[in-house]
Amino acid sequence: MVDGLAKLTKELLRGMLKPVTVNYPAERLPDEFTLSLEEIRGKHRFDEDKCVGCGACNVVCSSGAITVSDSQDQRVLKVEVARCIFCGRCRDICPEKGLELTSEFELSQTGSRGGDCVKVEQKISMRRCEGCGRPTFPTKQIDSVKTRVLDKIDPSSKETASRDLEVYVKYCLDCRRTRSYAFNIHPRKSY
Amino acid sequence: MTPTVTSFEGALLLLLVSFFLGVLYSYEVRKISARLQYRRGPWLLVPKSLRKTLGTTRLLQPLYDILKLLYKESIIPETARTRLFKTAPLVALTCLGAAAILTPLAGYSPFASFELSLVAVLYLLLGVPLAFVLGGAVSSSPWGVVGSQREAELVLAYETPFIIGVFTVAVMADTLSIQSIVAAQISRYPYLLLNPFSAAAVFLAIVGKLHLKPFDIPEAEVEVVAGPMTEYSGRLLGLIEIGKVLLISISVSLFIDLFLAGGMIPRLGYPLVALIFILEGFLVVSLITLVHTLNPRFRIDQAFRWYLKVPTLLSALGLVWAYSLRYLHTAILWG
Amino acid sequence: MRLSLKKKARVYSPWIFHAHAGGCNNCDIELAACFAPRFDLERMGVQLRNNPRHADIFLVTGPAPKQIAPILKRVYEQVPNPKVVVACGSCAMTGGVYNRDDGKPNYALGGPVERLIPVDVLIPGCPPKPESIIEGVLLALEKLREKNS
Amino acid sequence: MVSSEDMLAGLRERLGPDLTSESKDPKNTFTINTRKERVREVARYLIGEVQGRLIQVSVIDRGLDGYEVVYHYSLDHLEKNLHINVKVLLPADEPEVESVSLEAPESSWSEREMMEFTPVRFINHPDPRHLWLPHEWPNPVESEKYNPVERNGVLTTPATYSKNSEASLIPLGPYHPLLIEGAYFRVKFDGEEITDADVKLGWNHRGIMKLFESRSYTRGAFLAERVCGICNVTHTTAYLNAVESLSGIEIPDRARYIRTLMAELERVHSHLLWLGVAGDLIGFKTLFMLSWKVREQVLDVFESVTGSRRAPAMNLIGGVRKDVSSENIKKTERRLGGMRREVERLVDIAYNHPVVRKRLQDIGRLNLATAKNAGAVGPTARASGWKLDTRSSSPYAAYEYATWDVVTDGGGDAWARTIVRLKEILVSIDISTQCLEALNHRGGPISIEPVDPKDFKLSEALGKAEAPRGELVYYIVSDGTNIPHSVRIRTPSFRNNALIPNLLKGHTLADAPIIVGSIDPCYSCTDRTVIVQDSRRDTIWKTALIDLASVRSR
Repeated sequence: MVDGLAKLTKELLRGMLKPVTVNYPAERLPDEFTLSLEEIRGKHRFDEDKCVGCGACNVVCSSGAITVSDSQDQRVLKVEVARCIFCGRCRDICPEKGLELTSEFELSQTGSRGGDCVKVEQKISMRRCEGCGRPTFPTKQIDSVKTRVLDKIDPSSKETASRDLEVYVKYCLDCRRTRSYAFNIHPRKSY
Repeated sequence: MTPTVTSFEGALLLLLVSFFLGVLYSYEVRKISARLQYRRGPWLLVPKSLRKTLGTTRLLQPLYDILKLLYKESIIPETARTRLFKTAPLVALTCLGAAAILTPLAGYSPFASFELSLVAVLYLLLGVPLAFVLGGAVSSSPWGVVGSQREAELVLAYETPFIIGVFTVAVMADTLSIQSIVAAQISRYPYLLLNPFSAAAVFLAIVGKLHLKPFDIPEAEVEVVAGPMTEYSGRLLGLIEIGKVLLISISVSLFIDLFLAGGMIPRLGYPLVALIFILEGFLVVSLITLVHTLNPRFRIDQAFRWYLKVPTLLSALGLVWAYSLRYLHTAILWG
Repeated sequence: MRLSLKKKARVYSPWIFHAHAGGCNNCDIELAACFAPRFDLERMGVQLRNNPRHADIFLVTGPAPKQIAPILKRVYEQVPNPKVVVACGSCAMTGGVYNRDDGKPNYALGGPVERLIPVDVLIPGCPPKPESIIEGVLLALEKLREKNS
Repeated sequence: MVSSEDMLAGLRERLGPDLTSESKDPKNTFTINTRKERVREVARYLIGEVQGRLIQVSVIDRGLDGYEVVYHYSLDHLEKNLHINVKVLLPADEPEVESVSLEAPESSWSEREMMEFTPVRFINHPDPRHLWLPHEWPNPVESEKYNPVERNGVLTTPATYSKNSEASLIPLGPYHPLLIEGAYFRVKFDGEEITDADVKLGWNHRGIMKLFESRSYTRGAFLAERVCGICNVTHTTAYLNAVESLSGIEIPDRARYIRTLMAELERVHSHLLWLGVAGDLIGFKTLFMLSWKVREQVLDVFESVTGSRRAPAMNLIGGVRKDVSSENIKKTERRLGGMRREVERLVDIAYNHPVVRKRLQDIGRLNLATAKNAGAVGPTARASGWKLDTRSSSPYAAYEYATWDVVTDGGGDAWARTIVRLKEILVSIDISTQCLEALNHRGGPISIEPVDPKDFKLSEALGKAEAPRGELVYYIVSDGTNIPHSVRIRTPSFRNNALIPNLLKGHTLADAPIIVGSIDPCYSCTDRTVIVQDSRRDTIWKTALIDLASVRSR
């Protein structure tokens, strides 16, 4: 009966000697506590030149925190940190590695509405459709898709493909549908 | 040797010093119980980079809690009987204030030299839990009612060993005034050495009186939200917190007066005696904190049975031991 | 700047009441971890009180389902002034992962916390790490200092 | 013991012509269709004679041809992974079926849940009240009317449920320090002793299964993780077990070991968390501080391996998202060794402390008969001497390769439940060290390509996992599209919470916290049910919701 208390007293006196508390605001967590700090998933950061504005992160975001809004000639990718659950899917899925999660996780702030929490934005210029003038795709996305498609095609028909792509990209979907017979992109000319 | 200033300022000074000692004691309880649990507890010295916003030290953390509560708005439930609800803390405070004036602090006490001061202090200390019972019963929350039932049971449990232990000291010193008890001890030996049984019984009763861990059943925050204090908030809660601080300082200085000769080593000058009194106070409080950190909470029936078993037996043994001392070897007692 | 004694006492001893409004209790255990030995909040005089009557900081976690929304409002009423509301976690701020993708309201949720009670401090994260909760509490202290009721 | 073949033969000769169709899937799960009149007979046979367990009753909305009630029987004490789904198709206009809660009392809460959220009615069910939805559902809850901000508004009558109660009725209400989350026990007293307790849940109801029906399989994994904050790796494992058996893929060995490592570390963290909270419930703040100090090291391992302390988000369809690097393994092994010594010291303290033993012994006793009858799962069942563990009876991930044994204790009271959990911490640390060794010298891929939902092998699947609190069941029905047709979740606390009212009887208010705490309830697990909405007619069925306008798009 008494040895239970004796063991506990020994443990408490050991606790007296070396408290485990980290004086958080003054000193950070020492390294031997967290083995690798850069693994931590914190606030998002768009890489200006790498991100092509394809919106893959919006598709894959598991809590719908990333929204894509196309205005006249600009696509705005907005990450609502208030809704994000920091799962890191957007970082893994991004084809161009344009979005990464910094290890800055202290994001608390004063504010009365969830909406006015910090937002991370990325603006990409869009290419206008020559037929109807509505925005089609971000210019950078078009270039990156073109390079990807071209190095997959065997070199013999590479230049015909790139010519087709040039025509293909000029119009938006509706104009392309209405004009599809006009510039006849299909190689089968038999009928 | 001690300045006998029997005036109103003396009493006020004694009250303020006793309150200030109580703040230090409750800071010590929180700090030591935190340090024992591998954590740092309220800062003794705030790190440099935070001094601007969080102040330099947290030694007076209980004082800040009380001040904050005094400035806060107080919500009183409609269904509670407001007049009784408001006066309960005041009753507790007046009892504690009177008791604080009557217990000598390091030998200095303007009023404690009259004959029945020990009985007066005991009565006044008994008034405090009864005031809390009244406060809890009157506040319309079921937790208040259950809390005050438990408080009443606990008072019965720890009062018997407390009273027997204290009167054993009166028997040994053959007087009922605290001042002469202290004087009797100075001339011979402190009663802690002569009669350790009743000292242990009174110590365990004090742990119950202060509602510290093995016996914080009335305010068990998990079972009965805050017991009698559930409905109190703001200023009224501030008064109760002041009461708690005073209670811990009075109990500790009473224990020192009765069993450690009031910290009065015969040949020392006045300032040194006060220092020794405070050190003995911190020693007793650290012992109480060790008991507080080591144990989980008893159930009310377990606490009742335990109090009737161990402390009551100890105090009875102490009483028998005191009488044997008094009649067989009177030399030790009065020399 | 010199703080008046009233404001100093208010900032030096903030008592937190934790109101669980739905949610997956990840934020609640991270808040409890703030009082565990490593991130001990009692250093700053903070105490976790279980009674809204004794609280200064009203910390809410979770997206406030419909059934607990009226109870959350009534408990908010019990906290005496001056009080500060902290919305901890993405659920409390915007409903987080429990929002429907098509923008329609989730049938079970009574809306994020700001729809029910006025919020002062926001702590994003799912769950926010104890460090960001402590930073949120420090921000709440500044808000307490400005409140003059 | 009855083998699976002659159990099936027994079923066939009992049902005879009523056994309309029978099929078996590679994961050893049989599916049987019968008529609704034979349901109680099947229950009597499978539970009475074969000692099986009815783990979940779920209702699937088959649209035009009515509602399909599925009774999931688990017979994994006969063979590994042996389950039987008994299906009954009810016509859409009068979906009534006999309630089986007389033969299998454990299914009473499942039936109540399905009765509350789907138009199906279970006839002569002992207690058909609302358990999840507020009592005044479907008219709008009082929250819309009451605006708190103006200070002296008239306090409308609170939405409590004990209007006509005598003085001796104490609400352990939605906000009570005894529970971290919202739950509501109406406890009737005479003097200090509890005579009756009634439970009302739903304070944490987020309609998770309805959300599952509007999320693709990959995104569903992150919603499954947030059903319960303490056991989120187990929820994703169970969800992915179901999805992977739907698509018929087998995850590579390295991924199996990493998933087991994650699950076992989470069990250690959950049990240490429970030890701290239980210490706090009996007033032992020091035990809370000590056990949460040790728990911080488990969270450090989580942070270094997966990048986030609490919501690791490691598992995804087809395997694991991040690999455990070799130097990480060495550090984790060293840390686990240190943690093992600290946990042993902690177990020593908790075990020999006289007052802890006095406060926990013969409190909330649950004998083996009532445990089996009420269908208790996890440490609560194992503490009453029932050798019931999903990791051994229907193993998943890498539990067949690891060598460990199920911890049981005959006591049945809160003290036995404490001992079972303390021993399980040590067993879990052993399993994680075995996993780390295996990971050390076994390379290989960590995930494979998920299969396109169009060519899923099965149309429905049962995924099981052992959460720290007990057996967790996911039942997913897929209709070929990228979004699951319906997902049913049966969490362990859903079963253990049903025990609380009769465990509380006869004890004092001081024991109520530790009795409720010793079951280790997790109310976020319990409140996650679904709303099935009658898609044929646009008028909303009387028990379903009025403000639910979104028709679930097929």
